[in-house]
Amino acid sequence: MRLPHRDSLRKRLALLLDPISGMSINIRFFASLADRVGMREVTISSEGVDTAKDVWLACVRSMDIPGNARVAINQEYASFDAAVNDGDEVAFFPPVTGG
Amino acid sequence: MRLPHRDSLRKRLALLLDPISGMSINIRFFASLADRVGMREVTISSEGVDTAKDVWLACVRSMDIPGNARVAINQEYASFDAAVNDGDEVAFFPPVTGG
Amino acid sequence: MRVEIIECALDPMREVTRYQETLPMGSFGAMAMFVGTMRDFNESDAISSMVLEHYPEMTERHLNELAGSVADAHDLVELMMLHRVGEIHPGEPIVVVATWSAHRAAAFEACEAMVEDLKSKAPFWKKETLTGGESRWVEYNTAGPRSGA
Amino acid sequence: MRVEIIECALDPMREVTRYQETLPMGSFGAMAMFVGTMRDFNESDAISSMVLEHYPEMTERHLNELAGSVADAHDLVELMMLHRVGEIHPGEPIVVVATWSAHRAAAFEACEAMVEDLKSKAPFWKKETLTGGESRWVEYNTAGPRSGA
Repeated sequence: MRLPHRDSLRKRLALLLDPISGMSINIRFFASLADRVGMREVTISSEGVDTAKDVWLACVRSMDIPGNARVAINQEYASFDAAVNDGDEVAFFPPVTGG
Repeated sequence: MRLPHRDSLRKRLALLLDPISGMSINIRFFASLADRVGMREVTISSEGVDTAKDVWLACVRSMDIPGNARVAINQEYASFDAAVNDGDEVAFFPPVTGG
Repeated sequence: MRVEIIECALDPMREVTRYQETLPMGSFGAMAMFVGTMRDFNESDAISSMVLEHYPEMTERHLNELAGSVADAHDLVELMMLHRVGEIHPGEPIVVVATWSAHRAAAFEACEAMVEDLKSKAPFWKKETLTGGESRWVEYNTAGPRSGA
Repeated sequence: MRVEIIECALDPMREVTRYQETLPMGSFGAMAMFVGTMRDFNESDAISSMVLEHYPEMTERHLNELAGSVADAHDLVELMMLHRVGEIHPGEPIVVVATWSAHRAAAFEACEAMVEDLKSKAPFWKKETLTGGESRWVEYNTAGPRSGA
């Protein structure tokens, strides 16, 4: 049996963060950058967030954006000044080293 | 049993053309150029022959040197003005089409 | 066109041979191929293994777009691009790119363009484990052909 | 280093695989390979077979000098260069060049340099037989990469 309080909280969280309703931004970190910020994936409210840079500032308080960090919005490279919209996925990662 | 006359001729030919004694030039033609001149290999005396161009003139009377003909002296690319010496191998061929 | 992320062992020669067998015989005059293999040393250190992390949704999209744009830009008969992810050991192939064309210029140029992009833009990251047990992220890839470096 | 004129059927993948197995595992990070294959068409005509003539003494010398100068100019772990002569049919390989190096730039550049030289300087000549029975010498090779053509 669920506690009423927990259900209520869940509803409020869903309202705030549900990607379907378009009020949240999904954020992903990869490789050494994920290690440095201590997160791999997090969802934030899109309120007050206009650019990729704002996304970083909203969820990483412990460090500035590293000079060599890359950003992708919806799986495409973007600039830190690029606009971010509700429901977007924003990824931060270091220079790639595949191939 | 050999005929004395034939032996004598052979000796004189050897004296004239033997690459060891350094008095002859070996000439080779390849591919379409061999077809055009009607020869693949011929040996000439080196007398009066100073350059690769002289070699051609000495053995191909039916046609001028084609504009796209290449020449190699002792298996290395050379110019038609390059000096030819006793015992050299001179090859004429069209542009290569390998690979 | 075959573009794939591979999570298990990869045999480049076998994959290229098999794919080539599906192409009409005599339709191509040139095949260029590149295989990137894990070395057992990097920056003077002996390496025992490595893990290739990637950003799956972006990798898939990036590789498919890359293959499409290279196919548009070059006169190819076919192309293939396979890239490993996960744990890899020295001597094992990491990436294979192959191109088929009528003449050599298109095959070479398209092959190099894909390898260059895979090395500089596709979202893969190498984390290597030294023989001593320490592990570290590879920070940068070496420069490619004609980079002036 | 393996440089050879081949008078019988040639299986590039097998030859490269076998040669690669002799190299120290983990010693190279890049392998570039080119295979030139006989097409079944040329200048809009259907081709049934071809004969590759060469100047044996010069070919041998030229290929060995080429391999030596490319090995001197590029930072390679190994190289291989095989070239068919004699009668060849559509779909059959004519030439295979493979290079191994620590990083990709050397492998690509050396591979291309060898292919370019083989196509423009090595004394081989193709005589093709059309499906109608007529035969003709191939008069020129197509331009290579970055030739501007």
